[in-house]
This record gives sequence, C-alpha cells and structure tokens, in this order.
Amino acid sequence: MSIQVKYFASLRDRLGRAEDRLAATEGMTVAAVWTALWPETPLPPNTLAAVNMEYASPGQLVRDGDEVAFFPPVTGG
Amino acid sequence: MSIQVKYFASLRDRLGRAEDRLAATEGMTVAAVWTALWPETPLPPNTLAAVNMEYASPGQLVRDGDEVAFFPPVTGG
Amino acid sequence: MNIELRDAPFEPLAELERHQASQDALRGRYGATAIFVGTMRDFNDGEPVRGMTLEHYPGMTERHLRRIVETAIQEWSLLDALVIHRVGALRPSDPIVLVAAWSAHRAAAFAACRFIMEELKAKAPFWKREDAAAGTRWVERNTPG
Amino acid sequence: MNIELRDAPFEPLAELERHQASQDALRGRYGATAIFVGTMRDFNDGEPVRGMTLEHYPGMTERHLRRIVETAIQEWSLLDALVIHRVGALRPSDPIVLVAAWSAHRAAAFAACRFIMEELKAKAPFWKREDAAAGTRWVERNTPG
Repeated sequence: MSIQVKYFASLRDRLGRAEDRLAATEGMTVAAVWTALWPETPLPPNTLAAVNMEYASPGQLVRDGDEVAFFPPVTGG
Repeated sequence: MSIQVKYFASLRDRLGRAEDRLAATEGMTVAAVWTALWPETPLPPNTLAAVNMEYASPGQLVRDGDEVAFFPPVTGG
Repeated sequence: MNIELRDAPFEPLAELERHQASQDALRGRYGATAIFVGTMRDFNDGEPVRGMTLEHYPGMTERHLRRIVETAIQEWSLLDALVIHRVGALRPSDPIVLVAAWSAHRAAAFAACRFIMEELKAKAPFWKREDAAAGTRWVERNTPG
Repeated sequence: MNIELRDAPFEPLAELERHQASQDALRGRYGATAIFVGTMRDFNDGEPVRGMTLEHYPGMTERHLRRIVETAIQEWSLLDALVIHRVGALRPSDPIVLVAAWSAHRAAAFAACRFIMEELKAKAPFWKREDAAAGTRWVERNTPG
C-alpha cells in the first residue's frame, strides 16, 4: 500500500510530472505529503489539495491507500 | 376630438364593455375620466391606468386626443 | 435584439436556434447566454387548469417590452437579447415566454435575463385568464419573483 | 437529472431538446426553465484566443458536479436539472457548459441555475489552457460571477 499523488494543469506542467507514489507514515498530513515529495519546492501559493477526491486542508491526515491531489484554482464553466 | 377610454381583462368583463369615448374638459384628470364615465362605480382597488400607453397616476392630466386605459394588475410572463 | 408577440404556439429552442443562426457577427464574442422559458402549468393555486387565454394591450405591450429590453442591453452591455411572448389561447405545457440575453460574461447575462423577466411581469400589459373545472377566472396577481 | 462530460463539441439546444423529450412525466408540472450556456470566446484579457484545452480530474469532477446538482435540486425543489460540460480541445464559439433547471416557479429556476454555475466554477476541478498568439497559457482564475 502507498499514497497515490496526482498533479493537474499548470502545477503538473511546472513539476514536469503527473503522478507520484509515496509510502505513508504515521500521522502524515497533506502538507507533509508535499514536503516528502518536493523538499526543495514550497507548495505554490493558491494550490488546492484533495484527498480521495474531496477538498482537503494542508493539515488533514492521510493514510495508506489514499489518493492525494494537488492543483491550481479551478477554472471551468 | 375626444378621449378614447379602454378597459382590459377582468375590469372589462366586470364593466361589460371594452371602450368608451368622452369629451375632455379643462384640467381633467385620469381619476375624473373614470368618474365621468362611471359615476356610480368607484374605481376598483389595484386598478392601474395608462395615458397614451404610459402608466399614469390618478392625478395625471389628460387632454383631447389622449388614449386612457384602465386595467387590473398585469399577469404576463 | 428581437421582440415578438405570437398568437400561435411557438418552440423556444427552435426560436433560439433560428435567432442564433442570425448572430454570425457575434460568434466568439459572447461567453454567456442566459435563457428563461415560462411554460403553462396544468395546476395553479391547488386547482387543475385546462387552458389559458393571454390578453394584452396592443401597442402598449410592444412599447414596454422594447423599453425593458433596451434598458437591459444598456445596463449590462448585452451583445444581443430576444423576447418572445404568447398571446391568445394556450394549453398546459405550452410556452408562454422566452427571454434570452447574450453577453461577454455570465454575471451580466444572468442579471439581464432576470431583470427582463421581472420587469416584463411587473409592467408589460398582459393578463391571464385560466380555464379550470370550476369555470374561468382571471389570475389576479403574479407569483413573486 | 443528468450530468455529462463530453470530449467532443455538443449543441446545447439540441441537448435540451433531447432531454426535454424524455420529460414526459413533467409536462405541465414545470412553469419555469432557466438555462445557461457558457461559450468559448475568441478574446480574453485583451488577447485573441485561437483555441482552448479543458483539463479535468476524472472522478472528482463527476462527484462534485453530482453533489452540486443534488444540492440545488433539494434546496429549490427542482423538478429536473441538466449539466453538460466539455473537456478536451475547444475552438472559439464552442459551447463549454450547459446548465438547465426546471421548476414550478421562476425564482427557484433562476436561483438554482445560477447556484449550479457558481458552484461549478468554484469547485468542479476543470482547468482551462488557452492558445493565444503569444503561446499557450493556463487561465489562472475565473472571472467573478
């Protein structure tokens, strides 16, 4: 088991990748998922996060098997 | 020359007529037009009036050649 | 801009199709179309309704509809607007009114479409007479917007 | 209620026609249909735009659209609602989104249609990338509603 991480739109273009995988650690937050994968890159301002397709705050806990997504403000409609 | 008076919808049905003609007198108001034609019948509450197809207050002056209309609240749309 | 009274049933979607076909110069300029269709219900005030007659004040109706639509076009910088309103005898599920507003952005289109409908209901001299089981009755006032 | 994502151009009026053809049980019950169509403009932020790509987050998009529409149906007692949204490559004047709300009365239809659009723009995970003369750029935020 692990956390699947997805990036969308301008964030994916900037990072140069669409997905990552990460082993969850006890008490890991959304913010910690980002830091573990991108230790050199602060989360860009206005970036949104979702856990299992629901909007999530940086402090929300994640666990093995979760799908975590990072993306810029949405611009549909 | 004279004033043409029109009645619409439930008001026309109640009065039993759609039109009247009336000789204008000096300083005649919309309310006076009604009273001249229907001395026994008070203007029903909520009745609207128009002079030359513009909404008019009871005190508005009318003159020869004008078209005056009386009708209930509008219910289109 | 187009404003029409119709004394026979009309199809709002077909009217929109036809109207948009005449908008070649606007293609790509509008980002938002807000549309409202008012339809005759078969039920009103708890009573089944079989039919309806829409009376109007010829001349005054057109004048006020035009002023309402011109006001909306100016107020919200609309690119185009369309109003079609039935008069005469209607049956349940017949369209009564079609309002459409085309604008660069959605806030203007929504607001203008709503404004046109509310103004039309408040000021355009139309009157509804319903045929119910109990007989014929004039609708005394519109429902609030 | 119907919610669809489309990866090819669609005709909003034809979709409405088709959807209404399936509403036999509702005929005569609704008095108000509020419709919004969002269309791709050929100009944005003062620059001509040649094309656009709409990306989305498969799964999350459908989930949020469904929740938004269900919320609207409940909040305004809608009789029916329809949302169609494009994804993929668009050209100027292509429809992006269609929202329709059917209700007994107009206030509910207008409010629900507006709500669905605003919620969709705020929460549904779509992203626009525009192709302009200067190159390709992601749209950073939506215009206010």
